[in-house]
Amino acid sequence: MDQENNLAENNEPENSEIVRRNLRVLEALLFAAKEPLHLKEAIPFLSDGADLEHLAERLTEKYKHAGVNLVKRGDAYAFRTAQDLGFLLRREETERKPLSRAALEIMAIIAYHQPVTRSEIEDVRGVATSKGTLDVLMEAGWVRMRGRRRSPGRPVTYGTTPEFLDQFGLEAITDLPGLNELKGTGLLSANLPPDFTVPAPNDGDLFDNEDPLDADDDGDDLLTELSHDDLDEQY
Amino acid sequence: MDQENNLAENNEPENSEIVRRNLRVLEALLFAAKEPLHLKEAIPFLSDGADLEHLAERLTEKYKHAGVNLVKRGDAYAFRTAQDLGFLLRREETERKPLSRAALEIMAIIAYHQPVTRSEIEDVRGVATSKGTLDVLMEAGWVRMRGRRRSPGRPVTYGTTPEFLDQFGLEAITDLPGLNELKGTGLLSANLPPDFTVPAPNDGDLFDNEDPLDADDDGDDLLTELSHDDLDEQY
Amino acid sequence: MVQNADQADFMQDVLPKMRGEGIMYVDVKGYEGPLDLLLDLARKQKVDLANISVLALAEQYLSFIDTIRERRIEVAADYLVMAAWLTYLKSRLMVPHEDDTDEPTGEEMAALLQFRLKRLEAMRDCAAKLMGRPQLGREIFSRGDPEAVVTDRKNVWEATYFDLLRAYATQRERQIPAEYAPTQRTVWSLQDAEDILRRLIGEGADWIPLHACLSKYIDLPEERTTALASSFTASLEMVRQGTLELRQTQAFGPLLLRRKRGL
Repeated sequence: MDQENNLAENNEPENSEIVRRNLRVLEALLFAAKEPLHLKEAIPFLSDGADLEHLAERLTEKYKHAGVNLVKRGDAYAFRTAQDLGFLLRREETERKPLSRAALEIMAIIAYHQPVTRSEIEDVRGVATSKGTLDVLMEAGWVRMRGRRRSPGRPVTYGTTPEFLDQFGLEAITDLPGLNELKGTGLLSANLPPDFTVPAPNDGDLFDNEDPLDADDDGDDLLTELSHDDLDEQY
Repeated sequence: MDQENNLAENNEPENSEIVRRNLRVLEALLFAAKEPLHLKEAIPFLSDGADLEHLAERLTEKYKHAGVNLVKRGDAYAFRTAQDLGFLLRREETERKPLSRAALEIMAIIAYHQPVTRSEIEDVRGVATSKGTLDVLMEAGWVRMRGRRRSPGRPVTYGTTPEFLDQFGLEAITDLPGLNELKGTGLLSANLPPDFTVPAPNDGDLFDNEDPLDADDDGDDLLTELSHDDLDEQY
Repeated sequence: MVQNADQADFMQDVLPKMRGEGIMYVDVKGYEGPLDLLLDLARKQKVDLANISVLALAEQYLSFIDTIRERRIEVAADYLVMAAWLTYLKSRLMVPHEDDTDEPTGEEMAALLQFRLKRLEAMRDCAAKLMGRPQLGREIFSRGDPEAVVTDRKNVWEATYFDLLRAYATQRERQIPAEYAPTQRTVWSLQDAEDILRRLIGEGADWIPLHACLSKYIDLPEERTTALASSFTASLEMVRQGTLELRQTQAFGPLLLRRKRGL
């Protein structure tokens, strides 16, 4: 507290009728305000020459240990639920939803072909992959970004997580059925071209051509600002 | 405070960590909300077997002299700016159109005579009540259809809402201004001579002679297709 | 007619509002029906409603209605009903009460009117008292910036192992380049068939089964259908031309052909 405040206090004892009334008025204004209140907005309601900063300090102190605190937002003040009670204002609702066909397909490709890049997924599927669908799979906890392929554009490589194994009751990723088993169950037809293969999935360590992700790498394309033509020229 | 509360206090000292936390939680919930909060809504966030009424009393006491007070509105509680600061904070209503004289009268009749039918309102005012005026009051959220009277034509009964209490700062409908004097004069009875039992307004449960409204009941007169002559003949 | 000074003032207040061409209704602006008008008249008596002269009030009301009717202003039905009732009340008040009727006495009727006036006035006072209270949003305020409860929606995704494998298999199969080579088929033209048939039956006069004579010309089984169809059609044409005879001894039996005799 600076000298001026001390002076003001000396003139106006801490708990004088006037100071107490100012405190109540400021309290009411802060409570009713639709957005954080600039102290000067309170001036017309307070006694002449009221020490705004001091009043705000006293209120802050008063609510310090309460369920609501007086907090400073920029130059303005507002009452807000105490931080440790923030959970009171959050409710969680879980909704069970079947995975979309696109998401299932992408997840299946990631499972078999991992580590796999987005453009490789697109090669297998023949259609573009929306980032949203990958996000859903990552949100579900079944797919993760493994690293970045050491190739032009350094694309992110995707793979499955231990939760994926859990979800589908697999002991290891290698338990995914191979070509012959898929044929055996009738999921793949018998008449496949001779060069048709099903890869052996691997959800373990990084491959030689993969770099680890930096901690702050959010998986965005590194070269989104360049057109494909630029890429072709560059490499 | 009743014995139970005293017991609860004995088990749980007034300022135990648990009680203090309960107070903060209730304070935060009440403070965050705009609408009055039913204490039972706080139960999931309080310690098991917390004494809701006692907590509300303690909070009421705590804010008694502050710029915001904890007030009771029917079955619910809410923080509101202190009434004595009203003249200072007074804002002319800009959003709400002022009520017409007819609407004001009808609102008062409903408040003091509830449950009341449209024809009883008309009897008091000596003039027909337009549906539009009732609609205005219902739209404002102050008046509601309660049910249907078990009498010829099964007329809709009207009453006030919890928002009515909040709007006019009443703890309960029995706090209506001038109510006790009115009871003494018998002016709350529908007919002369006043009955020996003095009716009192009631905004709560249905009366014995009231049926609940069906979910799809829009309050239309059930016999509108019959002329009044028909009605006279019928009854 | 009794017309005190107050009422004269009152007429001055009200009537100008009602002047106008032709007929208009007196659901007079500012009056909420006959009871409201009566209450206003009663207030002009400047006494407590309990001590009001109901007789005087009835006369004031009736004279008011008469006045406006003289001015060819049509009065709304509500007001006329009240006028009729008040006329009756007046007569009951002035004629001595007979004990043996079930009709209400004039005093009872007057008391009822007083009651209704008092009740209406009371309700108006109540409305005023209510509106005079500190109101939410005017003098009392709720939390201006309520902190909304945020609902975190969490999706639990469902998928089965079978869904997963089927999704993989289906799309892998979808991407197998389908090798489509249209099969080149030998088609016998009708002319070819006719030439062949002519050679077959030659000069012989015996019946020859059609399929038997074709088989030596047909190497590939795929060609059998087209050969049969073309040669059958050709044979019919030759029959029409009168160069060939056809015979089938039973349904689905072998088709026999021979050169037409006498040619």
